[in-house]
Amino acid sequence: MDTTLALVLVLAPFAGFLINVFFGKTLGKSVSGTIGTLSVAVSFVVSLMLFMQVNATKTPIQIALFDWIQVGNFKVDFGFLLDQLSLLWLLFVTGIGSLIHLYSISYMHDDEKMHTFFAYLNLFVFFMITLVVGSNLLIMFIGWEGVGLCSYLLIGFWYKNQEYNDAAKKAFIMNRIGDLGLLIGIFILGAAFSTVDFATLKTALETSNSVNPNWIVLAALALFIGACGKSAQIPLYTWLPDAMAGPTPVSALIHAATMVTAGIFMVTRMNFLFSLTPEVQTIIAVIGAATALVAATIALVQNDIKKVLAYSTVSQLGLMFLALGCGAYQVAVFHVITHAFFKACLFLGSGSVIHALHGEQDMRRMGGLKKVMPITYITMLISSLAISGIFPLAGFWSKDEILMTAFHHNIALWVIGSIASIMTAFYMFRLMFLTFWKDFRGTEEQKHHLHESPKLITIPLIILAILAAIGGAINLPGNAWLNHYLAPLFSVAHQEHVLGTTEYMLMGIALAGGIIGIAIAYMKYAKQGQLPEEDAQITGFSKVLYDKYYVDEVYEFLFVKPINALSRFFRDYIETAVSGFVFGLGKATMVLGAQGRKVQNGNIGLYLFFFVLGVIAIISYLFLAQ
Amino acid sequence: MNTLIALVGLGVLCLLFEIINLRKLLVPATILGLLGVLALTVSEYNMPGSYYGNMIAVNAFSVSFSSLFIVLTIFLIALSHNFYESHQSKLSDFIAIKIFLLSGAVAMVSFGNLAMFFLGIEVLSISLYILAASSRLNLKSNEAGMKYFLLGSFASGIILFGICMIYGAMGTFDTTEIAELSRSAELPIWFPIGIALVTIGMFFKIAAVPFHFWAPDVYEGSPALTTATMSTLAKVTAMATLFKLLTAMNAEISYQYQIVVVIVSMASMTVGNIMALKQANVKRMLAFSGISHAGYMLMTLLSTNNSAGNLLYYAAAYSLSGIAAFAVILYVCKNRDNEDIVNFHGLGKTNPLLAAILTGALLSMAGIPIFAGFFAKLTLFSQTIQAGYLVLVIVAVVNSIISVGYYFKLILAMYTKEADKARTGTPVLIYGVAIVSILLNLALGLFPSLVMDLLG
Amino acid sequence: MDVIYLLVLLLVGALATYLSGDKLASKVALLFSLGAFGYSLYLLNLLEAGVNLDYTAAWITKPNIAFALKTDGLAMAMLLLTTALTPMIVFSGFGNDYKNARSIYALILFMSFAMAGTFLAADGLLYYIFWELALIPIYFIALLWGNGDAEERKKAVLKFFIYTLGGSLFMLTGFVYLYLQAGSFLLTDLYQLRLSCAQQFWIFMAFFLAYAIKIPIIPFHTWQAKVYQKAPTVGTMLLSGIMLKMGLYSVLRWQLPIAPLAAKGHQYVLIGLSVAGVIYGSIVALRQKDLKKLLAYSSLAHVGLIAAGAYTLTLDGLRGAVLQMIAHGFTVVGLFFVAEIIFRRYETRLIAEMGGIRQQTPKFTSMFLLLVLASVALPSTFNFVGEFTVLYSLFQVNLGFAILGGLTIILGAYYMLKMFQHAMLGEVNAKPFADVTFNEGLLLVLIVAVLFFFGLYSKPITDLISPSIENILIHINR
Amino acid sequence: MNNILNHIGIENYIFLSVILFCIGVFGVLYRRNAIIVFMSIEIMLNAVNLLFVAFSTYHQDAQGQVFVFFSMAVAAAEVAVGLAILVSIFRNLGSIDIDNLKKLKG
Repeated sequence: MDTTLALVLVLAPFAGFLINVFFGKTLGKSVSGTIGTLSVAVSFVVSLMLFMQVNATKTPIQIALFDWIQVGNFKVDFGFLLDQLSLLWLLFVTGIGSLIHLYSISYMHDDEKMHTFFAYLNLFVFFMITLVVGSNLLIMFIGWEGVGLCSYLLIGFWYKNQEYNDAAKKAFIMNRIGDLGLLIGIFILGAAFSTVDFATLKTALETSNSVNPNWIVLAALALFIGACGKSAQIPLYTWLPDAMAGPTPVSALIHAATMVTAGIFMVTRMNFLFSLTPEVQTIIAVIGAATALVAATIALVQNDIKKVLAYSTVSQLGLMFLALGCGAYQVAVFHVITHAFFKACLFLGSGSVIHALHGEQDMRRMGGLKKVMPITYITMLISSLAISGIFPLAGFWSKDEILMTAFHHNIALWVIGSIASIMTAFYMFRLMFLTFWKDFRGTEEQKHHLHESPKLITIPLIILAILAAIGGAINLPGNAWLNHYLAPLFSVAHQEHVLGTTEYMLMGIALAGGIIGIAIAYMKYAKQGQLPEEDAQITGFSKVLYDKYYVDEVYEFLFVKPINALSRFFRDYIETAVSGFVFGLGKATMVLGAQGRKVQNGNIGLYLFFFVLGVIAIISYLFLAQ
Repeated sequence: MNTLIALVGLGVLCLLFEIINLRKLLVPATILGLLGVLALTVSEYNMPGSYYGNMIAVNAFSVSFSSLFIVLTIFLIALSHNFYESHQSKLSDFIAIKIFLLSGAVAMVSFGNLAMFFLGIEVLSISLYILAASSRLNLKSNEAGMKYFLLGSFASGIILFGICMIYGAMGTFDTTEIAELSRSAELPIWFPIGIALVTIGMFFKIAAVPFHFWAPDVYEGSPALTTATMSTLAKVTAMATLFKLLTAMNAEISYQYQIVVVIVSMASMTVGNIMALKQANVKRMLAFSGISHAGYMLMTLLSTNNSAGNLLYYAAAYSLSGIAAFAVILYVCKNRDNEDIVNFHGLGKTNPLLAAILTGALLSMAGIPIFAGFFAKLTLFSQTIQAGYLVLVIVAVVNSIISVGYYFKLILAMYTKEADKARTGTPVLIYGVAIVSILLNLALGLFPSLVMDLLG
Repeated sequence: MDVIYLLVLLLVGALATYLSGDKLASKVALLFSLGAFGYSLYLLNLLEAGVNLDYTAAWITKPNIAFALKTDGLAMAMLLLTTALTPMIVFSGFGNDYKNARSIYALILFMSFAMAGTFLAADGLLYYIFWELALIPIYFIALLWGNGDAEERKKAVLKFFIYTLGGSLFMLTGFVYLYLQAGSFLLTDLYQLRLSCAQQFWIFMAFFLAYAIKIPIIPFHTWQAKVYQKAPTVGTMLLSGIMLKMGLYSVLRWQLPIAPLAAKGHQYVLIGLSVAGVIYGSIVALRQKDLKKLLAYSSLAHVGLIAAGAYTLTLDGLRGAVLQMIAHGFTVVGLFFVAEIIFRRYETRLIAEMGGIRQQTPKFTSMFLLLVLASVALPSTFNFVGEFTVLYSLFQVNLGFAILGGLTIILGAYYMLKMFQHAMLGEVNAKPFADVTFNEGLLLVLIVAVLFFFGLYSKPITDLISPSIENILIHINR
Repeated sequence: MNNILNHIGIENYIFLSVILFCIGVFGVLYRRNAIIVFMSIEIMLNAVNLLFVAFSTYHQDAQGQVFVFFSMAVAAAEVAVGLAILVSIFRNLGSIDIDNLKKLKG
């Protein structure tokens, strides 16, 4: 029964994918979209059923299908593990996935390749589910690379534009850098413990002390590199902003709500490993905090509505890693969920705006939309408040937990996190004011076509906005359902924060920070009506921020250019030299042959001379030399 | 012994055929006769004996090699029909000379006395002088004949001197007696000097470096069929004779002597192969290739007590592929001014069968498997490594690689260039010789034991 | 005895194809190659049932050479690779109108015969003969039906021939030396030899020359790119799909068990060289303008990894190498076929002259993309199974090797996606691109299906090869 | 005869023959007229013949002298062929200088 359910869960989106690939064109756009949505919805329902079951029984479901890979000292099953963590993840992956599929039916309706889009989207959900339910690191790795592939496909969905294709390629390759790390981590664990299965690995790690601790540290580090790649942390974060080249639902689903959280999922999954390695945890916390800050600063000055959201995502992911680094896995998971709600909502809302403006993404060309698009405006406003950490919306609770954890861990981390939060509030409301307030700044023609989006777009927005508003309820301080639910996963029991003065003070500071950020944005953009400068006029530090600290350029200069130069050098010189050497041997022989012909000059006298010389040489060697 | 007599008789008969105006029957009759002789020879395989006061000593070695020579001669005579089409009146002369040449060759491998050896080699050489210069009005042919004659008689002088020294040392020409005497402790220095001089003379005959200079010129200048004779029959005869000389007289092969052989062998391979790379004339190229093969065959001298079978095999493999190659060359270059590679352009399209045969022959010479040439080299290498000359084998291997360069030059020309002039006619005998010889070569390649086991 | 029929079938097939005339040749060749595939499946059945398929007959007494064939799991796997790819390669030629078709198809079957023989032979000399025999057909295929400037092609092909022949002659010398020690060329006898360290070193080097050129391992690879580029696609497929594997297979079958001490003593050098090939090949592939050359360098990188796996001398390394050989065989045949499909329509192999094809032929694009993904070893493709196992074995030797070898994951994705992007994506190409024909599509689907099926379920192959690999390891670690 | 050998010693015969032989060799090497080259070769052969006879006496064995007849006969036959070739060269070329024979080379 469980096996069947699990298979339905996994294969439903895959079936949707197959149908859309093979029959999508003939079925027509609406049918293809419906099938895509339904297949994910089926998964959602099944995950809900399984979730109920596990929530009640408290026993994870384990399913082994068949042997997949066998290496020397261990065998890898093709199997699923449905425990509290994976089911939780499944719920919001399939849930939000269904909503975004629904949204896409309308959003992509004008695209000629809508069925392809749904096929990719379904495939993504399939791989994401595989990633989540895999019972061992390698099955997870299938999903891990699979979602990377889908991300590649969807970022480059409009493949006629080579810049989009570049972005897609960049995303895939940067992910692969992380994947190599993950793979190395798998090797280390596999070699050390003869298994990569989560359950057995956990017991092995907890009981075995024969393994060199350095290896364990290395493994944790390697896995974290993998997480960095997928979850866009420093130094592998630059692909995510570029990934905004894909259609907006994709950004919402993959690059905000689900795929990019895979890193957090993996670290949480492997918490028993990371808990053993405080050094690595510190690294994670520092990198998380740094990413949160750096991305937030960049987001301050971006003018592309999706870019702002993208950097915001990177920044929020940084906060989650900060929590992970502090060992507060539940907190990170909590933020993942709330973030999924409000960030998906924000992306979809921005999609709605872009849709209304026929593809315009530059906030300098927007403004005044709140009158024409009230639903979009209100839902986005709720989400913005949530992400800014305004009481009592979901973001307040989760972010507050993170900051509180950081505060108890290290005050510097808390400071950084708080600054990032203030900035978040600022740039989010900068976005809101620029987009929805004041007057419209676009062309007349755009103005003429302005309209609120259709139902299929607004309904998901509304649902997500509601979730963003009340999502915090799952883990309120004092009634931490999530903490209890996840507790069986962690060997170290989570210390709940006792709500004392410090805690209330911290909450207050966080709330105040959010309000300050909003206030500054209000002063600047709503009250004074400032507009960001045109690209050419940006100067000073803003320019550095606007150009993203030139990190892309630095990478280009440090890695891409040298590799390409090396490639050209190898191709033009080394290859020529090596093959020239081989050819040279042949040529030298040929030259020898040509020169030798001159000796053979046809003169009998010479021939006789050599003859006699030969005779003398042989005779004297044989008889005179002794 | 009967072989020799029968051959001489056959030669005389050939001359008589002309007198009694049976020219048309000449070639088939001679071939039949040779087949008869072949049967006669083979029947002596199990009857070793010596005749005429050990002038002629028949044993497995002589029978096997004689049979090989007879087979080669059959092919050569079959090719004569087409080759001498425009000199019908002299056909019987040429064929008779070839038969006499064969008798010289047979004498060279079945001698029991140095006098017989000397006579054999002179009969062979004089016949070849005549054949080389046989295209009377062609200056190239004249020049080839003259060069061959001058250098050949010079070499004969050296051989004669060598024989004289051996005689001086031993007081006899009889190889059996010499072999016995050579076991005695005290040998006059003249004996090894004599052996060395005779060896040098034979180096000349097999065209080993540095006594090889005549070969390319003579091969190029001589009529193609004569070249075929020289490069197949004459070369393997000389090699077999050298081998036989050393074994029959039980000459203790000293270390220094072996070094000489090794150096000459290396030099022959290397010079032959490198010089062949830049040749445009196919006959000349094959001359150099022949020089390199002489180098390979010399390797058998390093372990004389068990390499007779290998030598026979190598000789057979080399000469059969040579015959196949020359059959194609004769066809392609008929009525052409020269034998340049240009003539072979496009053969792969116009005559795929002949092109394939020539390819096979060249592959065999290059030592590519399933052709006999491969096994020949294999056993040679194996034996030489066993004898402890690994360096020589490595040089030989490197040379095999070089040799592919020019063999494939010809193959490339056949398959990748466009033909300039169409060739007409399908002369049955040429096709027959080419096919039979390449098939024999293949058969030897697949079942080397057939030949290898003849001589233990 | 049964194995011989397979060889006979292929040989007769070659002959029948030649005799059937230009019109029928391709069909006859397909028929025979499919027959051979079917027959090898039957053999596989027998083998699984525990029937001993080894065959030994006396052939030549002096030197002592036997006609010995050994059909263990490893040989069987390679045999299946050969017989499965041959019909595909023949089939891929259906869309081409070859001059003198009967010859080329006969040569393909003949080459398949020789390669099958190489994989089966259990006598050193028999093995060598098949090994050389496989060289001749590919020489002519590349020479006569190749493309590009004739003079340059001749040069490239001749260089290839001389180079590989040169290498193998050294191997032959090695065999002769072994023969003098063992008194026979039989694999089993050679396995029993106990050579000294120095002897093993020289034998190893003699073999290494042959294999390093064939595989190729840098810096012996210079023949490869030019020949791949100049040969007709069927030839390139034969070369890259099967012939390269001859070298790799020989490393496992002959080189390592006969000279294990040398392999152990110089393990780091060998793995280092192979891994250097991975990185070098990947980097050079990055800036190639010609699609086939790019694939050639990618092949260089992949086989480098396979060789590295083999030289780890671990169970995983050897097994991963075999898995990866099979996976790479199918992938590379598919990719070269893709290049051919594009060439049939655009008459070019320059990536710069392609682009914008996706819009015109989505099905073809999907197939191409799947092959690209297989080539970069996406999990769930067969390539991943192989690559993972090999990298894992490298890790067992040294973490550094695993990381350096693992760079293939990144660099491979880089050059393959870059190529895919410029060949297929972008603004719609002005030149029309006819959709793939049924035949072309069928072949691509078949290859992709194989790769994904075994990617998810590699157990049959693993079970097939494991016992024989363990056996080889016993000889290595004796 | 024996006495003479005893008096003079076989070595001296050998030296004489070698000197004669070398004269022949030098003749072949240095002269360009084909006829003279032929004659030089004859000197070489006859030097050997002389030695044969000497050895024959030395060994008290007739075989050596018989061999001389063989060698003389063969030499005659050889020269006959050589002269025939020379005649046709003279007809074609109008000269018997062997330095003119340089058409075949390379």
